[in-house]
Amino acid sequence: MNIELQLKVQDLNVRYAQAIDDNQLEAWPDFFTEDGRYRVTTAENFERGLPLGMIYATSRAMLRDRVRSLRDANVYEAQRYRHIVAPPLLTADEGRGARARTGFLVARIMHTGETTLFASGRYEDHVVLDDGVARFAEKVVILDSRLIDTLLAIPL
Amino acid sequence: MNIELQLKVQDLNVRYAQAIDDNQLEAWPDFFTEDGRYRVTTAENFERGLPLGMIYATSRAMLRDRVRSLRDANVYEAQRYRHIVAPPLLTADEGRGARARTGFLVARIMHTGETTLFASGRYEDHVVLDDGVARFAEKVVILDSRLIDTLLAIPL
Amino acid sequence: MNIELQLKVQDLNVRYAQAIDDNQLEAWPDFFTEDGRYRVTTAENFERGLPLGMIYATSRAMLRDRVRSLRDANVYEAQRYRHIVAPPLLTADEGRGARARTGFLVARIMHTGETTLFASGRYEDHVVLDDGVARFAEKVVILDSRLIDTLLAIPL
Amino acid sequence: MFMRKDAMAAISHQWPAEGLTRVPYWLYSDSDIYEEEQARIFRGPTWSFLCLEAELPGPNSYRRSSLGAMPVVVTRDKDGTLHGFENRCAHRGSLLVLNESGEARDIICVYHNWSYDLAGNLTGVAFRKGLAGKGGMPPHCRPEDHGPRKLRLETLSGLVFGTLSAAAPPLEQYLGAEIASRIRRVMRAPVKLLGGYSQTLPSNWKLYMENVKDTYHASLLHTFFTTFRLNRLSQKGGIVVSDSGGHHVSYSFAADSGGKEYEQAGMRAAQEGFGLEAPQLLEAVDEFGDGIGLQILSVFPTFVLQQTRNSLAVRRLVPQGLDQTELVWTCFGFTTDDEDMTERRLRQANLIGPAGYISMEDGAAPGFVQRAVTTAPDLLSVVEMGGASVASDDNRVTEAAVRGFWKAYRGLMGM
Amino acid sequence: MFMRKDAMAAISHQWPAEGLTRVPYWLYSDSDIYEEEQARIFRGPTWSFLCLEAELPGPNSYRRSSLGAMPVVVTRDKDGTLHGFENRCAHRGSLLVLNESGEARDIICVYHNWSYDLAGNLTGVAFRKGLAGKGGMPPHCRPEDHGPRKLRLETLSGLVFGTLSAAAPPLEQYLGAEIASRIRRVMRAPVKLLGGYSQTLPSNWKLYMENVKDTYHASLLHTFFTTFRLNRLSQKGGIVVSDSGGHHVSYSFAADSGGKEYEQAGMRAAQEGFGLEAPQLLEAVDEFGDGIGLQILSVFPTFVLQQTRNSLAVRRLVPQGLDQTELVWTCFGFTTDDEDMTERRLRQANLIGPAGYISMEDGAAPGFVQRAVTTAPDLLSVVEMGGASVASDDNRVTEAAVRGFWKAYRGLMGM
Amino acid sequence: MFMRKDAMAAISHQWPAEGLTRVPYWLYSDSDIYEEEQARIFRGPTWSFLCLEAELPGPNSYRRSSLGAMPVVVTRDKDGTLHGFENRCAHRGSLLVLNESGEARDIICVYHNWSYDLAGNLTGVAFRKGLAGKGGMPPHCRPEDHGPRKLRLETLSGLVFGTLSAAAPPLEQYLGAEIASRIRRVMRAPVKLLGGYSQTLPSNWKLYMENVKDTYHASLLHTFFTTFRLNRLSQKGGIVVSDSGGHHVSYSFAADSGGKEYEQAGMRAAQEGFGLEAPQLLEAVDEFGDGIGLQILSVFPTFVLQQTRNSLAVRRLVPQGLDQTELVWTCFGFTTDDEDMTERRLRQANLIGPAGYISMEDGAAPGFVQRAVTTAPDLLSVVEMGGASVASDDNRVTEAAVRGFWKAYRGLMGM
Ligand code: FES
Ligand code: FES
Ligand code: FES
Ligand SMILES: [Fe+3]
Ligand SMILES: [Fe+3]
Ligand SMILES: [Fe+3]
Repeated sequence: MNIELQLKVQDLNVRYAQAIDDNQLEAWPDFFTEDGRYRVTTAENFERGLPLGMIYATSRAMLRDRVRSLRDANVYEAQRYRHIVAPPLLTADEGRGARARTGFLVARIMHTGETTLFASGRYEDHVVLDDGVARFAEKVVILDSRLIDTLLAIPL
Repeated sequence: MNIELQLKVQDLNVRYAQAIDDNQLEAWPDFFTEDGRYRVTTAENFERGLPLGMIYATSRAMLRDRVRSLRDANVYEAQRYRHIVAPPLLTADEGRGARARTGFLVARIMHTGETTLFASGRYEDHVVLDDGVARFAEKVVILDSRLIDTLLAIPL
Repeated sequence: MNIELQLKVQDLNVRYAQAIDDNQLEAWPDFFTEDGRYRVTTAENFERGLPLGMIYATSRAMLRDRVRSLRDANVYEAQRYRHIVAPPLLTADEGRGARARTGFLVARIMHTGETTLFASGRYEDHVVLDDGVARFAEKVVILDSRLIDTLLAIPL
Repeated sequence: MFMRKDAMAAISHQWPAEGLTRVPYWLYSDSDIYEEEQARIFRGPTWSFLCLEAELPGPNSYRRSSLGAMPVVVTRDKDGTLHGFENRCAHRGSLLVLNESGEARDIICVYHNWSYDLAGNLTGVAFRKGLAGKGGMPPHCRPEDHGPRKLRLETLSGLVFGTLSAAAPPLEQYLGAEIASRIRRVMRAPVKLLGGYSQTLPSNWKLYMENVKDTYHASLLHTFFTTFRLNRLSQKGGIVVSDSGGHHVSYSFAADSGGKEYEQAGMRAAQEGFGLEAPQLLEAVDEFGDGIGLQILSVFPTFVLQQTRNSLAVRRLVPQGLDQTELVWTCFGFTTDDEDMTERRLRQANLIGPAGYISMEDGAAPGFVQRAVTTAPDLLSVVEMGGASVASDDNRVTEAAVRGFWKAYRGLMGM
Repeated sequence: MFMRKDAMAAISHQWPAEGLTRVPYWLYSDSDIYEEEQARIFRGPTWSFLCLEAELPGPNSYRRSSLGAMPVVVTRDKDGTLHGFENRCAHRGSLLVLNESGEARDIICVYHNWSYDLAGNLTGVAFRKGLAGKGGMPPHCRPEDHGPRKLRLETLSGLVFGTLSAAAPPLEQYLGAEIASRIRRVMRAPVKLLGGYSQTLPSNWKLYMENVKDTYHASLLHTFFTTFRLNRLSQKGGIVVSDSGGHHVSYSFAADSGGKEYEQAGMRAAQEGFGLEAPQLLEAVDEFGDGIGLQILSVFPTFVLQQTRNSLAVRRLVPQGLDQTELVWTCFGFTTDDEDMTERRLRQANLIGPAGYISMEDGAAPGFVQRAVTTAPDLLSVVEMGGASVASDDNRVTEAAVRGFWKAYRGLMGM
Repeated sequence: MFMRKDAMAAISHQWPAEGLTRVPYWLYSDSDIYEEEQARIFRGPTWSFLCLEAELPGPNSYRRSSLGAMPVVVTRDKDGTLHGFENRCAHRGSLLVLNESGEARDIICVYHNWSYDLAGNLTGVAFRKGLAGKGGMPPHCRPEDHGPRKLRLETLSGLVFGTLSAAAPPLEQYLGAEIASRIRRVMRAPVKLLGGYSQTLPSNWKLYMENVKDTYHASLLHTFFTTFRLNRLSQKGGIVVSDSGGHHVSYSFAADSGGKEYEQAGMRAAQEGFGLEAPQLLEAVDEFGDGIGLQILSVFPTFVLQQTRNSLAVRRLVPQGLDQTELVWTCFGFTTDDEDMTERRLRQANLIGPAGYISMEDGAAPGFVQRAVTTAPDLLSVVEMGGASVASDDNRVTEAAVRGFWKAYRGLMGM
């Protein structure tokens, strides 16, 4: 077991989650490589081999577009997330990086104070070292539930 | 503080949780030693010194029986769990293994999409090295609540 | 990345959470330095620069007073917490200690069995080595929500 | 003009002409019915199981329970006498007792410190005479008249029952001789508590009680049961239905007739059995000496006494709304048990409770009904296995005990 | 003496004199209205969308769906014939089918193993003749008469609709020629499923359907839409409203007239556009060959067929109470699609669904109304854009389709 | 035939003959009563506290508040004038303002961009004249007539109150001279906000207001209070009840008479005190120069102004259903405070709020009542401390202020 790598990937996950939970959306795309892929889907779609995602991006540029839309175009009530991310399970340790599977829970807190268990699932990640920095070459968010309460604005 | 052991036990917990959450029930008994003990009880019973469990097994064979019953005999709606397991607190580091106390939350996701905070509690584990592999010689699941919603099919 | 320190701070958090969840309130003040500060506030107050806290203590003695009041004076229904604390994000590693930011979820379990997602937020901690023992010189609990269900008796 | 459901409902709320072989689905989804049941059944002339005497170990102890949805307190006073009363203060109506159980010489309401003895009598009113001659309560005021409603209690072999009604017959008469003797059969020695747990059922309370009384489902819904031949309808056994209809016993003998009716009927439950890797799970002794391996007994409205081989339990229901009910389990043995017997009971407890091999389905099935019938309020449930009989029988392929439940229910609800 | 709301409500429940240009807010917050809608609309003479034929791939398959809040099962039998029926057992009313979908040659209720064929006919009653000559069901008993209610099914270009009512006209007649042809326009080839997801809407079902039919909000609520000029009211397009009023189509052509009405009107939605860093998101092909880039089509009560450029989806609603509704999305392409087309549909799926650039707001807006109008039951909503017309029009600055919804609704509710 | 609760309820809904010394429990569990209160009390001739002026710091600012369950907006326009109106759009009824507070020159509804000035006047209707001569709204249509209902606002020493009713008397007259002067006593300088938080109370809103007005419970429920002798009924003090009955003040002087009534009464609250390890928590200054250490003031229906030594707060209630209520706290000091005073207020804030040493119990006690009385709808609460008086008094062992609440309540509810 490669403790160094294990903790590096965990640290990436923690910083990723903190950035979102602290509303640092502008920093979000930088957790991905330039051509990083990001997809949010459901376990049901994933297991049935259906390709549809709720969010599907194939580059850091597409992630930046989404952030700008969330900031300037879309209408949604003020809300924040609280991610709790389990320690990653490294499923393969490749030369330039690692495959990691990581369970998570996300609580959503509305401006009214209402707190709900908004999402649960796992990340299927491909983490690479991008000139020394650990980044996601691919992050697939597989939600346990097919059901989203109201809407999904802030990324998971 | 024995970092190696700490992370070994944590890794065991993470793999244990992932196996259940990924519906790999057949792999579940192998996280225990041949004569491993598994018990699910409530904090109320535990603290009052009452021995009753909701599930009580004293061997890997009994765990395999439960898996087969869940697969072939019992009727319950399609559902999955999402475990989030805290880092373990090693309470004693014995020659062949360790005693660990670990907090956890489990969300339950029904096939309908409904997600609820299904269980919370702690694991009181006795982890041993079983020819090199870390396994549970005993795992006591102590639920904070005495209340189970509908039924408890998938193990915790 | 200082793995040793990282795990030391995480271990402190885990022991802190376990003490509370196991109803070891008398042990709680000892996780702080003699002049340790503890404050529970909301993200809304924190971000607007408003100083109000729900709980505000500036010494271990004040924490002991609160424990004694909870034990001997205040009336509240039997309940317990289950903390799940994320790995800490060390934001600064100072000579005598570290600044850590740590996400958490707290489930509350009433004696009736009712379990709810009671609190979510982050700890902004200043951890120091107090003759060899890691303790909180300051712990600020920043709740994501402004809303508390019924009351806040047990500390977070 | 728009015709309102209220009016329509009032009209449609008639029991179907077929009588007890049909049950209208509006009974499970009308909130007025729920309120009526609380008043007419649970606070009416019925006996509700409250707790085991063993749950009040010594003098000066108390525990919470309920009469339907109504919170009550059961106490054992310093002389060992049991008392029961509403968990509501005479003053502004706060819960009097907050903890599930404990020890106390008297009960003090936390809100304004009015005090009560363990019989539920108001004994003290803080500042009744005021303070320094000011304030306080006028002499003519009789807060005692507003005290918590007291329950009549009766115990049978360590089981504590209570009622609010003076019209309820004595417990033994309420139960009838046969039910009482079947209770005594199990409660044969002083109880040793083994533990407990609860389930939240996503259904109306009646759907769970019907499930308990439904001897027809046992071997069909619970396929572990049949697969491991722990019990088959083909085994010798039968049911007892009390004259009132409200109480029942279902029993079967441990031996298996080895009948092949299942395979012939070719139903889901008949998939060929496989053996257990760890059969000691089922190893049992005939502790009652009558060869009966399974006895399920119910007392109207919401009590169950269960013997599954050597695993013994009492269950009670707490309605929490139209479509939610709490099921409280307490498992026990006897003070005379040796270690092996205790271990046996604990091992066989794998059969029961929320994770029980032969009971987990009972937590879900009533909810399956609740979800399907809410949009069919004016349709009827068919309860005609075994014809229209509500009598005892020496076979269990009948719904007589379910019809018995509705016989008792209709009488109390005036339907 | 105290005058009760019930009585007052009965009085106030009259449609306002202004007719379809006003909608009273009590329609969204009265629980009796909700129950009435289930009976008069969803279980009445309307056609509800159930699923895509493609969701029942082969013979001996089934899937769950609903008629309003009523759970139903849709099956394809061994001959490939489609059937639909209530998901409720003839016996005690359990759900018959628990899984969302699957394969089966027959359906067996888990509770007592009564069996059904895929047409919903009761084919077997466990132990109907009893066991060893005892128990069982009397010959005169006809449980078949209590079987799950069967749906009339009709399909149109791969869309499966169902109704409980014999009074509902044939589907094509119910839709009208123009709506039917607009459906055929999209459903031009065999469907290939791409996936699905659902949303819980914190509002009454009607508020979401009004949102769908509200061509006025599109470019004002969805500012991504306007900012990126994906669609502007100034673009050529129009609406179709069926004679019944209940169904509608809204469409627009892909090209932009470049009008400056927004800037002139100086409204929030008009903030100057910025470009996308990754414009390939919007790269589309005119697959229908008519230049129409957006077509939203609804069928009363709760079906939506959507073409947003090359992103195609069907949506259906499941009312879950007065102020909660589930919205079920299924996205698809055609078996004739090549890889590029599939990738295009998946990329453009970023526009739709709970996270869609131009649809996320529709999950929230109906809830904004629900929360504001619950305390204004006796006030009126104003629906007068485009006057009082409920007719088709070649512009979309009108609420004609919303008024059409209420025209159909009032007829069915007898208001 | 089965007699329905509805009918029975209508009969039983009579106030008991004893008058204000008895309160029927159906008031806390009948959903029709809840709806009636919204119309007759909160939207009726009462003044609800909305916010502090300091919460609207500058021109062109707004914040959300509520009138009972009804969402409202309070604004300060460019001239500094305050306005209040319903948070509901004239068009289809969407919430107009989504954020809790903010700055804006005008308000634009997100749904269809209708715009309003900060007085709540509809100023713009998107595409009112249509687009390119098509669509739009007919000239005779007056959406302005459906605008959000406007509130009458009045402020008193920085407190903003509002009402929907023209029949409500001027605020000072509504309060009466004594209540008004007691408000002015505390609000003696410009406010500096210190922060806020909320609690969800598991009870009907009335149970919390009764708790606030209940001067009898203070030293009995809150044992920190008594144990640390921060306040004892034996201390000099008293209550003020307004003529209407609806408003009250409870006050006590900081000095302790050292009376031993508690020990004599030998009640739970009297356990011998122990000292604080960190007594600076309680170190206070007599900032109002009158020796009053505690003043709790309430204004009907749901406002509380609190001075606990140097810890100052306003509270307001938002009913969220029959048995759930939100309690909103805002704590403050004065712009004239020095650092020590601010630190003092923050330290003493440990006494109040959801975790407050002397207030945490108030979050739970109303819920204890709610849970116990729901199954006792036809029984009565006893409110006879201090007899039947609803008058001011120089002692606090009385429930006069609670009776006053019911006096005002009955008048408005026509009971
Ligand atoms: S409510 Fe019990 S003493 Fe007042
Ligand atoms: S309920 Fe379906 S078989 Fe009995
Ligand atoms: S609802 Fe406000 S503009 Fe239409
Ligand atoms: Fe059963
Ligand atoms: Fe839209
Ligand atoms: Fe109080």
